Amino acid sequence: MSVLKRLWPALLGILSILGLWQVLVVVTGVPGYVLPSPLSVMQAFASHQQLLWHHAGITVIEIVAGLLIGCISGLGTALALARFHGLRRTLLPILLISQAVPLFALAPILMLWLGYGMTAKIVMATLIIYFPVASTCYDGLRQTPQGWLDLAQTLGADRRRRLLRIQLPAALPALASGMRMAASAAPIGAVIGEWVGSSQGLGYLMLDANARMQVDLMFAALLILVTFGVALYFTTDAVMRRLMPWHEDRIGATS
Amino acid sequence: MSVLKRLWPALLGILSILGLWQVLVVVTGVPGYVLPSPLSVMQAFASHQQLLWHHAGITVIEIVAGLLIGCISGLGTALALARFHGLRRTLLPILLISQAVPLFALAPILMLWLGYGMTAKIVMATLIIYFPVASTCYDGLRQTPQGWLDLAQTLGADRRRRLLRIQLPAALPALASGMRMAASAAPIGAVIGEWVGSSQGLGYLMLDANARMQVDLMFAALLILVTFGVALYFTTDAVMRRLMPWHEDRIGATS
Amino acid sequence: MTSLGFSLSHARLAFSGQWLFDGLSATFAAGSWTGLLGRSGSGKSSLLRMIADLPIPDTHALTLTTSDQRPLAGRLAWMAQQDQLLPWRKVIDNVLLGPALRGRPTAAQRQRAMTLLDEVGLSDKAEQWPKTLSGGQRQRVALARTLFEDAPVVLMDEPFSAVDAITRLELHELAARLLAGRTVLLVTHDPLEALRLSDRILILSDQPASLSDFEVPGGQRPRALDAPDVQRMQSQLVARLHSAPHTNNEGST
Amino acid sequence: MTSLGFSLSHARLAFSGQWLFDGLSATFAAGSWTGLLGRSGSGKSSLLRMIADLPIPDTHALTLTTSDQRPLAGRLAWMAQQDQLLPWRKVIDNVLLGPALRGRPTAAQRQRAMTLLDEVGLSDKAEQWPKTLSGGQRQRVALARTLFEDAPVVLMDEPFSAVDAITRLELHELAARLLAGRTVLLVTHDPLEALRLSDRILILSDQPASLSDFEVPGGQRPRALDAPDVQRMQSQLVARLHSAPHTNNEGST
Amino acid sequence: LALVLIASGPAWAADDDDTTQTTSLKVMLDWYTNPSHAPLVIAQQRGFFERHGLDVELISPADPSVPPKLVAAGKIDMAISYQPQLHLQVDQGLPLVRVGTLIATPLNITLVRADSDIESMEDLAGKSIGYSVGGVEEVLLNTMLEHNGVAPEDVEMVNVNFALTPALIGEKVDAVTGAFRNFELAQMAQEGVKGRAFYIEEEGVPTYDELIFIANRDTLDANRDAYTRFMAAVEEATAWIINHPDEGWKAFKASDPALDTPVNKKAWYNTIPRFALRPAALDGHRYDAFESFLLERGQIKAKSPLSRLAVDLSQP
Ligand SMILES: Nc1ncnc2c1ncn2[C@@H]1O[C@H](COP(=O)(O)OP(=O)(O)OP(=O)(O)O)[C@@H](O)[C@H]1O
Ligand SMILES: Nc1ncnc2c1ncn2[C@@H]1O[C@H](COP(=O)(O)OP(=O)(O)OP(=O)(O)O)[C@@H](O)[C@H]1O
Ligand SMILES: [Mg+2]
Ligand SMILES: [Mg+2]
Repeated sequence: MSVLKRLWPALLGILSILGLWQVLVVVTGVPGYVLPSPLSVMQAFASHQQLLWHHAGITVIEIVAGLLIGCISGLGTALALARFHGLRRTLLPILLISQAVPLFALAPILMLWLGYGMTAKIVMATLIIYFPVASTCYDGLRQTPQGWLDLAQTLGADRRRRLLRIQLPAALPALASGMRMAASAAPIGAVIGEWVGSSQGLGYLMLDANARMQVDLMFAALLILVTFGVALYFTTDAVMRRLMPWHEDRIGATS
Repeated sequence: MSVLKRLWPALLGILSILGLWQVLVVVTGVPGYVLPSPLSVMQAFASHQQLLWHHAGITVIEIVAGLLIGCISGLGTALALARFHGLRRTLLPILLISQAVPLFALAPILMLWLGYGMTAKIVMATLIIYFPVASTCYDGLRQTPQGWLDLAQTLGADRRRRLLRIQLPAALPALASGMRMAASAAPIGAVIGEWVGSSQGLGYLMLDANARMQVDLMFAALLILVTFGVALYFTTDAVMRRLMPWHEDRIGATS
Repeated sequence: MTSLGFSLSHARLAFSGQWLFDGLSATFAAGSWTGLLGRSGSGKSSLLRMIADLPIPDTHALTLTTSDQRPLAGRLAWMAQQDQLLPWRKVIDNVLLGPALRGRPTAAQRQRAMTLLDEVGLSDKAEQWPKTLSGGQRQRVALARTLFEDAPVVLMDEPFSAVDAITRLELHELAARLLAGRTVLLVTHDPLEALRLSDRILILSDQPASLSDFEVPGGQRPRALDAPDVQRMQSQLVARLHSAPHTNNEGST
Repeated sequence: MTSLGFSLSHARLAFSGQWLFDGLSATFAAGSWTGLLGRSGSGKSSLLRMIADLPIPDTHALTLTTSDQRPLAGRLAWMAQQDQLLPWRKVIDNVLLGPALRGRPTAAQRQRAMTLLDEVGLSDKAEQWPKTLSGGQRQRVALARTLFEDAPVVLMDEPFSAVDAITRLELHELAARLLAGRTVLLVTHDPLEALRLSDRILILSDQPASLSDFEVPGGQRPRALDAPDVQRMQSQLVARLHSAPHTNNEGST
Repeated sequence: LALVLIASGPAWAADDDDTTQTTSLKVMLDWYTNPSHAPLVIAQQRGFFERHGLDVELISPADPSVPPKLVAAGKIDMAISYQPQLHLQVDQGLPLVRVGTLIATPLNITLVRADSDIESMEDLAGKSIGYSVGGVEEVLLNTMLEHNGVAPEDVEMVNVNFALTPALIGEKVDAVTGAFRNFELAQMAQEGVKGRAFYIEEEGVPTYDELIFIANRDTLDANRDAYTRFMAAVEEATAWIINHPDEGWKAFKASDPALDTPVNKKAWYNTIPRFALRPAALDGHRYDAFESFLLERGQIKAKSPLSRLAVDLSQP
């Protein structure tokens, strides 16, 4: 499978990181409560498997939901901005401002509004993803070569069809770039949400484990999170490639 | 000045947000510890001016340093990845993983290693900026039209010059997109750094004020941060445009 | 379809303060084919853009009247100097771009696009991506796309420049057949092509440029290349082009 | 500079399992000009890419030997069918792309680039961005860039296709003068151009294609267009091209 | 490289024998500066530290779990932490030891809205309870619940991070635990909501020192003298505060304009009675009892001897 093949270097990378990490721990003798060795993390992983998977399941749902909603609404915003001139003047600065606000600053307030359930976390993940996607998509939509726009005009396309059939496909490579980045940021959004208040999820588990000085368990949770983030990146990458059969990177992405 | 003209819609956006916010607070009667009214934020702003500017100064230094270092090292990584095939297999997954790790999880470790001075915060801001820049730049570098690469080959360019004189300029629009986004993320990086451990800076002030339930002061600090983030975005935008005199957006960015 | 003539007047265009032309006027009779010749950089493509009401970065103005007094927009097909194929649409879908941009292509339209592709000699490439085409093949797809539009007014900017001599002759026949009765404005660098296809030849020359007429052979389009008129007039036309001063290369005034 | 001849053999190329050509061979004598003609899509551009050792996505192979047995790389200039101007370099800097990609252009090189631009009639555009150029002007910049390289072997893919008839004749003179003694392989769709500029004409035809020679008029290049030989041979050449079957349009076998 | 620094211990350890010189101490608070830290702030401000030959730098973290790690790693000299946490950390092998007490009673309470139907801890069954730091707080709460006949599974625990008061007055949770009696009650009052507190030591948990000073056990002997002087300065500052509460408040809020809030003022007076009057003195029984309690609840693997947990700097 090409997906497996594409994941292979990532796995290699993970393994090499793990190796480095173990060496670092052994050589420097850094105490376990600062940086546990990968081996002890593996042990924690093995002995808390059920717990970890339970919380991972919840976080994964939050991440995937956040990613989907964030990407869709980000893309929608970009399309709306490209479509309606008027919106740009007002919406764009608002968008910008919303991005410049450190979400975590608002996280406690969000929690107060939305409660400590899953919604708040999905909203956080969504918000984190939303802006980068909207921004890259919009940037992409603005770069359509003039010739294609001219063509659309003489062929009698209305603004909507021009947007969807010309500008959007032309922006797909830029869009893919934004989506890939968003995919790797999604886990962070969900985890922040969980940190601010929750009773489930990997972020909760990490916080809890940290407070209990079970640093190895915390790193085990982190490991799942990272693995999932990387997998998400490659999945997004594969999906975007599937969407662009005509397009080829000049230098193979991961090959 | 065109910069002023460019900032104008942003200011308008800010004002309209403020208006909406005040209306929201008045209409819903949301308590001040959840969402203070802009008026009370302004009051807090006025009565804590000195305090705010003091902390803002520190955060601004962290942000600018983080942005510069992050952009330069991100661009450097992207160039290295595009230049050396071997690196791609190992470095790319590591990069990805580093991005998928919620940095705040590692913040205590970073603090242990780097202390709680400004360095740690600059490192955090740098890390937050680093990956999006590296990722978009690398994506951009990979999209060079084949014809130009062919040309470089027949003209006898070595890999280095091909990269710097063909691929890099060709990637500038994608790069600008990444930098713009990074600019608006930079404040977040610095603030996270401050949250993890510091006794100075806007992030510290915000957490502190939040813990004391001085939510109006927290929002005053937030306001400075957001204004700075937006200004940074537009500055970056202007700089990138200056770097690309030949390039025009098909739809004016903010006009 | 009734033919649609149009005329333009007071056409003026300047780039960075330098007039390319000013006060041009011309009438294009309904159903007539006009060949537009001129030195490279004389402003032919820009004139076509202006007629098609496409954006031009600098000062420009044009008064355009059609024979039925209604605007030209939507009744015009424009084939640019570059092929402008969309890389994400298969060859056949590039031909069907017009209907796709105005709605959803019907099966009949698809059929017609297939026929057109066949006529430009590319039926076997219908399901390929544009990037797999040669330069001449791309141009033929762009031509098929333009012909598909079946518009009463057709502007073509060097539509046959990238195909070989034989294919070019075939495409002449095809265009003459499919665009019969249309008002066609054809930019070309090939005097022979202009003589073969035009009812009238306009030469854009001088700086600021003006349009001058050149008499064409009689008879039905496309004319045979070995007709004595055509051969004789070719030399005349070339001589005439020669006498027109080079429009650029002399710096700003 | 000593002239450099080269020959190719066992050239083969297939796209998605269909052979465009297989077992082609040809010799290009040092200092000779070869015109390469062929129907659109017959594989001319691809052959040039293969000689220039440029990437081709599908099965291909070629044995290339030079007269001095050393590799061709670095001693070859290639002018593509598209102009490939870099939008971020001013016109003059596009001409100077070669030196810029190999190091830093010297003042003397800049001077030479200016002279070349003047010779292709674009000295007043030197400091403009490529996007402000017309199609023919872009092609002339690309030509200037290729001429600048002063390489012993020059591959040109329809280098004059976008310029008007008069400019074209001027560019012929220019190229003949500046590329004297170089080994030139010139793809063109204009039989007259081939007859005017070539020591030898090769026609790529049939499927899978083969190369066949066509006798050229004697005398010094560039030949006058009104030379009786040239006129006579033009009809012969066109007839010869006509007789070659259409290479594509017949589906896979 | 950074790890080498960690291993090398406090920088000042080298010139320790020169007692005439001022010794610098880096002290990390448990949380942002608040009235609980009054003796430190006052000692700093009124020069008590200086008089004892100390140059003290006070640092506040954003995450209370960080200071013990920094002390254990030798990055800072001393930190303020909580007694229950100390037991767990020592059990985990962190080289930490209590060297002094700042607040000598528990501050921890379980807090509900006075207008809620929760009259006693028994009523918490089926309710949601917010907390901010996992681990010990859960253990303490469970003890309190069981003491009142409520099964821990019958309540929903929600980590609300540090938004205890907002979560409660916003009615996002029914109760919060781990709130501080000197602070959160005042905070609620400020927002016009009356709170009802359940005091931890009255609900079946052995009493303990809420805020303690911890130091690195491995470098303790080298720094014993400096720590002793530090405790003396804190003791003087505490006495001064108790003698001059109003003047103390003025001095406290002058140290940082951000501290001047009505809530802090209220908390200031609430906190004064709870400061340890003899910071260096150790009630060994407390530590022993709490260690037994945690062992009983299965929170630690083995019982550490008192000497590993705490030292009494006032004893030679
Ligand atoms: N990447 C590709 N994938 C599949 N087929 C290709 C690809 N590139 C070229 N071809 C096919 O190879 C054939 C030859 O292409 P080439 O560009 O060499 O033709 P050419 O002789 O230069 O034609 P023209 O005169 O139109 O430029 C064409 O039929 C084209 O469709
Ligand atoms: N955006 C622009 N900015 C400045 N000058 C421009 C711009 N576009 C075109 N020009 C100039 O206008 C002139 C006419 O351009 P145009 O493309 O109309 O020429 P043309 O007659 O089509 O030439 P060709 O036969 O080479 O295609 C050229 O000299 C060109 O440099
Ligand atoms: Mg043109
Ligand atoms: Mg070709």
